[in-house]
Amino acid sequence: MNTLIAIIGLGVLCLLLEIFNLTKAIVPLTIVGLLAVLGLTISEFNSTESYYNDMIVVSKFSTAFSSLFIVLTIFLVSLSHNFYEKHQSKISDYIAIKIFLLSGAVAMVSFGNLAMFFLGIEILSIALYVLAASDRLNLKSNEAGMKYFLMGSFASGIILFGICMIYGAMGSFNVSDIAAMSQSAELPIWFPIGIVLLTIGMLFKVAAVPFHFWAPDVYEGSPTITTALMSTLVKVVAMASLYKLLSVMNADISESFKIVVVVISMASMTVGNIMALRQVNVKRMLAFSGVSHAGFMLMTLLSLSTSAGSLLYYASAYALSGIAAFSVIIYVCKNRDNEDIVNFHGLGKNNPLLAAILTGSLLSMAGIPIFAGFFAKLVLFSDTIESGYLVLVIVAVVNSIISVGYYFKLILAMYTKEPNEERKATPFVIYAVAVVAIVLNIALGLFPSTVLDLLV
Amino acid sequence: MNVSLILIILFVGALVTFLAGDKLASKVALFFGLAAAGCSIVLLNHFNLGENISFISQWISKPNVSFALKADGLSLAMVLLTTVLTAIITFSSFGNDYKNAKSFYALILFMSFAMVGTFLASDGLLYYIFWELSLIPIYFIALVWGNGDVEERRKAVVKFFIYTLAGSLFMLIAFVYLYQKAGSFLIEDLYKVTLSATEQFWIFLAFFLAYAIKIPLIPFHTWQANVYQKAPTVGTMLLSGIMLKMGLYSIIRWQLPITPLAASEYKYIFIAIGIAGVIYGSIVALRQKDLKKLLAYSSLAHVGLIAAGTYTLTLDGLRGAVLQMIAHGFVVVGLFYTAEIIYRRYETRVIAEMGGIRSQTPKFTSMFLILVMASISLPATFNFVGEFTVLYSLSQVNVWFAILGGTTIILGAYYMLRMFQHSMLGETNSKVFADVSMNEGITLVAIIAVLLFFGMYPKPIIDLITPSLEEILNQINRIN
Amino acid sequence: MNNILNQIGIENYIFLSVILFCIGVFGVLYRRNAIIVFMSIEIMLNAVSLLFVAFSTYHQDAEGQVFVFFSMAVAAAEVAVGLAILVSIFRNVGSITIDNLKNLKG
Amino acid sequence: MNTNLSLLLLLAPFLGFLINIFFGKSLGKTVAGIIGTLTVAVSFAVSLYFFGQITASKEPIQIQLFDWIQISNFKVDFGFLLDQLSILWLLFVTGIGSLIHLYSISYMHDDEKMHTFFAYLNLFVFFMITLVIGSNLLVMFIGWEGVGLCSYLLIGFWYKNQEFNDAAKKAFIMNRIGDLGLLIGIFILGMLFNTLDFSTLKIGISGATDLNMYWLSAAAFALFIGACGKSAQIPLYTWLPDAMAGPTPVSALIHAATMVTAGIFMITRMNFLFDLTPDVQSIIAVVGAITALVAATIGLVQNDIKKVLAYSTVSQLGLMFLALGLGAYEVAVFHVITHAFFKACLFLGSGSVIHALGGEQDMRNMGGLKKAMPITFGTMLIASLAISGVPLFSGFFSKDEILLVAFHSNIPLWLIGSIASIMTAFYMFRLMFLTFFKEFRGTAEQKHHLHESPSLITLPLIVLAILATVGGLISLPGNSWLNEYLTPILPKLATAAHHLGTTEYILMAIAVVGGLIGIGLAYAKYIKQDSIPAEDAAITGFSKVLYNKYYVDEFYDAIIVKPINVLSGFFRDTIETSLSSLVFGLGKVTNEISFQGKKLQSGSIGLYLFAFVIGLCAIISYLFLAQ
Repeated sequence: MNTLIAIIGLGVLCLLLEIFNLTKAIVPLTIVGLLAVLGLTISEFNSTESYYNDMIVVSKFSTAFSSLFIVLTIFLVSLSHNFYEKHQSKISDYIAIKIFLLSGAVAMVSFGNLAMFFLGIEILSIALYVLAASDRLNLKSNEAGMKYFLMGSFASGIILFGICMIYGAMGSFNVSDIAAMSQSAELPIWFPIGIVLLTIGMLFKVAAVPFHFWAPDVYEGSPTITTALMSTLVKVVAMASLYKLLSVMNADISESFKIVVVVISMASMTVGNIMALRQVNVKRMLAFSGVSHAGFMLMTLLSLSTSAGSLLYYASAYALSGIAAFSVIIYVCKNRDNEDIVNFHGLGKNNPLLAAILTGSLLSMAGIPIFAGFFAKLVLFSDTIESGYLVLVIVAVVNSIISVGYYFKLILAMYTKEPNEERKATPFVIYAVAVVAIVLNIALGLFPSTVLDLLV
Repeated sequence: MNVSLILIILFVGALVTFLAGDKLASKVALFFGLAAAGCSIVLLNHFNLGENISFISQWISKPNVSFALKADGLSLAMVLLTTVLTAIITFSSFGNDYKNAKSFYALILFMSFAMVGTFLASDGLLYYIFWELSLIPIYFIALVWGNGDVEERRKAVVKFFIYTLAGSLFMLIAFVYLYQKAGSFLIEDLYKVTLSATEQFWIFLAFFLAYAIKIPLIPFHTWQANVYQKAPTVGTMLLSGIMLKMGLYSIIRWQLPITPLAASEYKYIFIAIGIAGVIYGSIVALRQKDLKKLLAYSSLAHVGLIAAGTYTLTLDGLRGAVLQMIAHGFVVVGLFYTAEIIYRRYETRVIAEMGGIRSQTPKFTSMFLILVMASISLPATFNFVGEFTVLYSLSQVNVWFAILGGTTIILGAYYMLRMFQHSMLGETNSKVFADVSMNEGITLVAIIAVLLFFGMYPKPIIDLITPSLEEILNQINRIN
Repeated sequence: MNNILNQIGIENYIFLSVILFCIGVFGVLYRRNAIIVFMSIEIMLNAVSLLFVAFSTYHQDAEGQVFVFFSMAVAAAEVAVGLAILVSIFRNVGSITIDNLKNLKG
Repeated sequence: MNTNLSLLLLLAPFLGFLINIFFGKSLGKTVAGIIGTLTVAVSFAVSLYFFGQITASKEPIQIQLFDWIQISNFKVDFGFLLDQLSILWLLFVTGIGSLIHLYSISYMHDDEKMHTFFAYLNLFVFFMITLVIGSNLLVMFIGWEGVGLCSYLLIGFWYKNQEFNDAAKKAFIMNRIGDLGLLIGIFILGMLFNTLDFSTLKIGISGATDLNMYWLSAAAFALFIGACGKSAQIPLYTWLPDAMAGPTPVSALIHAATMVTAGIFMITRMNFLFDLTPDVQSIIAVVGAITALVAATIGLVQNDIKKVLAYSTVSQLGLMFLALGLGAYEVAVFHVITHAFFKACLFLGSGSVIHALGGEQDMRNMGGLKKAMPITFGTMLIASLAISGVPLFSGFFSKDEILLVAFHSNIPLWLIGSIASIMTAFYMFRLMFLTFFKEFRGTAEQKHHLHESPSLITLPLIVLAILATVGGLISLPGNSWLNEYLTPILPKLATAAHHLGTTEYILMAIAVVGGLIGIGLAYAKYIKQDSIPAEDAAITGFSKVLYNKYYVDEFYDAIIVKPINVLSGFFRDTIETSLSSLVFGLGKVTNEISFQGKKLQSGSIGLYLFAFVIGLCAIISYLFLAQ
């Protein structure tokens, strides 16, 4: 709870700072503030309480994920300083919106009541619509915003309908009550329908096939920093809250529903990877790779009771490598009208460090050992085989082979192609973010237990 | 004092080399390579004195993975091979200067680190991790420092990477499946797992895919020749000298003991595959125009024979296979180095463009000839010891296997001598061929010395590996 | 009130709102004018609101009606943002048919 | 004591090899030659010592040095076995070896790589000694392959000529085919008796009660294939004539006197095995006889002086195999020795001729050398008489014994043998007449240089000629020293009564007459009508077939070499590419799918929402309507 309040306070502070035109100070202050919040959150880790008659329920799960979100936000905020150089005047808005988005995210994982969940997801989405379209004069950005807005609100409608059905069935928004009642003998058909609609709405947010079509377009159109935000923070948030929804309302998922999940996850992996193969725009490519990763993360829904740790681990691994990758992309594609692979030619010569970092993050996404991505996949496979879906695992493996294809396309471009022109020196921030992110990733790879055992 | 020391030395070596800068890199790398080799010899000594030099500590609680390095004779033999060859290979590269040398040599050491890890790891997942790690450095070595047209190279190398990764990922599934059964990745526990025949069959197959691609056995060898040709010679040496031994070693260490039923059930098929590789590789080698490609196919033939030896599931087969692995490791490195030496002078790998070198450089020619003779396993060379033992074991399974596998004696002589004749003999070449330099001489002599010494006195190695092989054999023969 | 509901039966409310919802969905699917699409989305949301109210009466529980206020507020905010985006698009393109938005594809 | 001596015996030539290979150039040609010769002479001396020892105490000397190869149920150790047989072989290997070294000092003096030559020769002697004194099949195999290597090196000694290199390669590969057979034999023996040690094998085989005859014969046959390779028997004989590409001393040492007899040595070593497998023995006998005949016929028409000798060697080896096949090992050994003497002498003589004519080898361009080089002529004449089986010369006794044995066991074989020996007499004297009689047919320039070779060359000739004359004494009919000497090796000799009856005398007479007929024919053809062999083009009819060696090389080329190369090309160009394109194909397919998929991502919101709704309906209906 305190986390949520502190974050919102921070957001307001950002807006105030502009009034006292201290725009210079905004980014540093925010970062400091976020660090403080992070500390606060971690300090609360073991205290499980609920506030405002169960509107908010702080649990290990929520705190763990909230801390992850905060960390990601810190990275993104620090990147935005460099990214918004041109529009220093509006920087406070950008930052503030991000902070509010974070608050929404936190709400989504620590809700104790569907109303809170709904508010959270709406805060997140609306903030995201704004950020997606934030590059006003750029048609691409507008289009991205529009598409995301239309489909997003459509999905919100579905979610709302789902909530409504659940309410109809249970007569309450309080998840614990719902959980309690869901055990009872004969439930009205509306309840499962509600669950399904809710799930579908969230599947849209995590961009799982066939609800993924928005992702590539929006990722490509939005300003790179927003894309980074979507592909790391938002995806993780959506996945976490979907997991929480299903687990906390212990809607004991029927076998047929599991089949649906299996199919969707297979479809997401396969479609995502295959579509990514022929992309020339890196952001688009990462969008599709994000789709496939969503497919991977969906595997956790098959072993709801046990796989919270795995999900957290996978999410952090994926998000961290994403941050590292996107910081490099931001550097490379600065002052470029597109993000095509061409821009990455010869990065290995021009800027070995960043090239190495990008390589590392891609390897992590591909699931090569010692990077966290490998263990993330490993534990997922382990859980899934344990719950008896060997076929799904085999499909997943085949997919990770395909994925190597396009990840390495980028690596090859960096190391074997000739650079098209020299680049100027990079700002310190990007180096810092990229290095820290990849180091964290490798650290996770070396000591997986630290995260894996967090939620047991 | 335990085996993790070698890993530490190599890893630190890689870092230091990278930091040392392009000027010093090669020397630093050589230093650490030698240090690792020395360290492994010392450890070998400790081991022979009966000390326990293994190392184990819990790493990940869930899934239950531990950082376990078990050093028995077999592992130590392979580690020794790796470290010594790494030193030799590093030294051999002194002649030519690479751009961005620091990364290059760092990668070499890192690869050696990963391979040593593979040979030592006694925890399934750790083993798998090292196995995968070894793939990355060679990928970059071949990609960045390779030769030939960039597009061609890219195709070859990416194919190699994806292909091998594909294979090993199925091995990963097998391991995870076993983990579900055993509750741990430790090899002892994996040995204990009792599996139904069908389970064994599929696990066996998953392993086989990984190893068949790595070794490579036909028909999974298509990546080999191109990569060997495109990679820089150092990379080729690492690949052919050490890396493909990882696959063969793994057959002995992991595949056979874990799935003994399947192994004994289908051994004839896999022996046949190996021997088919012998014949196929030899025949393809006959008409190769490119020296490195010819050597690649010859090594395809040899490893085919070794694999056949391992699948006989007899002590002779395993022992011969290990001996032949070591011997082949040295000889193939030597041969690729000769190719490199010629390339340094004539800038060609096409055999037809060589010839008439002998009269210009008798020393080099003699050393080349010795290597050729070793590779066609003339008695009194190390390769003969291995090849004889393997063929003997095959003959015990079925004489026809020995006869078919023995064709390598004839065909091998055919293509190697033809290659030697057209590359070295004939009318004196118009282009001058500077005689071998100091470094080159030392490298070749070192390799030849090893081959000849162990050819006449293989006892030390035999005594080293035999006990561990017998242990493994007991595992294979256990009834479950 | 109560007995009215009993007379009509909750199912009918559900059917009604489902129909309304579907109308909205079809509107979103088939209309190309952004404004109308917005309105269709609003219809969807309102259909849900209706159902909320019905259920809250059915359960004799105010929460549902409270939730409706939430959803209305949220909808309003959403539409505000949506219109803002639409305006900037109109500035750049000069039309509000969503068929123009096909630059991002492939 | 014995250990050190045996090591000296073995390592002396190896030392010579090392010295010559490393310092030969700086030492200078003569020194290199002397070192080479001395080291072999040392071995000869040591062999003499051992000879004395063995004749005194009939005990074979066993020496174990160290464990070599470990097989699961037995180990192969590196050791020597010095018994009557091996010492006998040592004597003439090192003896003739040192003579030929001596000869080479002068013969090779104009070659700038003389030191290498001597290094190789020493290496050969080293390996040959290993082959002979190895205490088990594998140590013997070291020497076996080692001499193959040396023969490869020496045939291709003039490596600038690729044809010579081809010949060398051919020799090596054909030997390798045999070696595979030998290896298989070794495997089977190892499987049957868990040992490769000669003495233990002997006990194992002769002691065993229930022997698996099938495997035993298989082993024997495999070993025989090995022998075929080394000793140039059908079908693996074609390398030997080509091997004449090497310098003449090499032909004399390796391809006449020593290496090619390794096969006979091995079979004699394993006599206890072959005695148990009569079917294999008969195969050996037949193969030997046929080889003898075929080679002799080819020899009839060859014009290259060394080729004639080469084919004569093949045919003589055939006779030896005939004897082996008939179980008369001692006779084979006897003929090996005598043959070593006179054939070495012949080769060296021809070498001296070639030397004198500055490299000319075609007999059509020789003639009338009798006066110019009397010593060469005399020695060669003696050797020819010996090989033609003229009485009182060594060849007479040995060959006669072979025919005798043949007659006793199988008349047709005897007939073939006799015909072969008649032909031998013919082509040998054809050689003599064409080379030494009538007037010189070469260029004036050659005629001007004609001279007797220096003493270093003639001395070995004389020694060998003497040996070729008196060599027969070691095994006179009736009381044979050789047979007694070999009794420990060949136990059944003790019982074999060696009586001389009328039949024997008749047979001798027939043989002698046959020989004389051969000589007479040659005389009539080349002295009386002094016909000169026609130019290659002019040769017609059956003699053309003979002149082209029955086209056997072409035959092998057509049915083995070409197909393999074609296959190789096919694999390389078709299989390889298709395999790799298969792998690439998978990638291509996925790429293509991706390319098609991009079209689906059309960018229209309507479509996206439509997909959304479809998915929604699909899931709902699957979950709720389906049930």
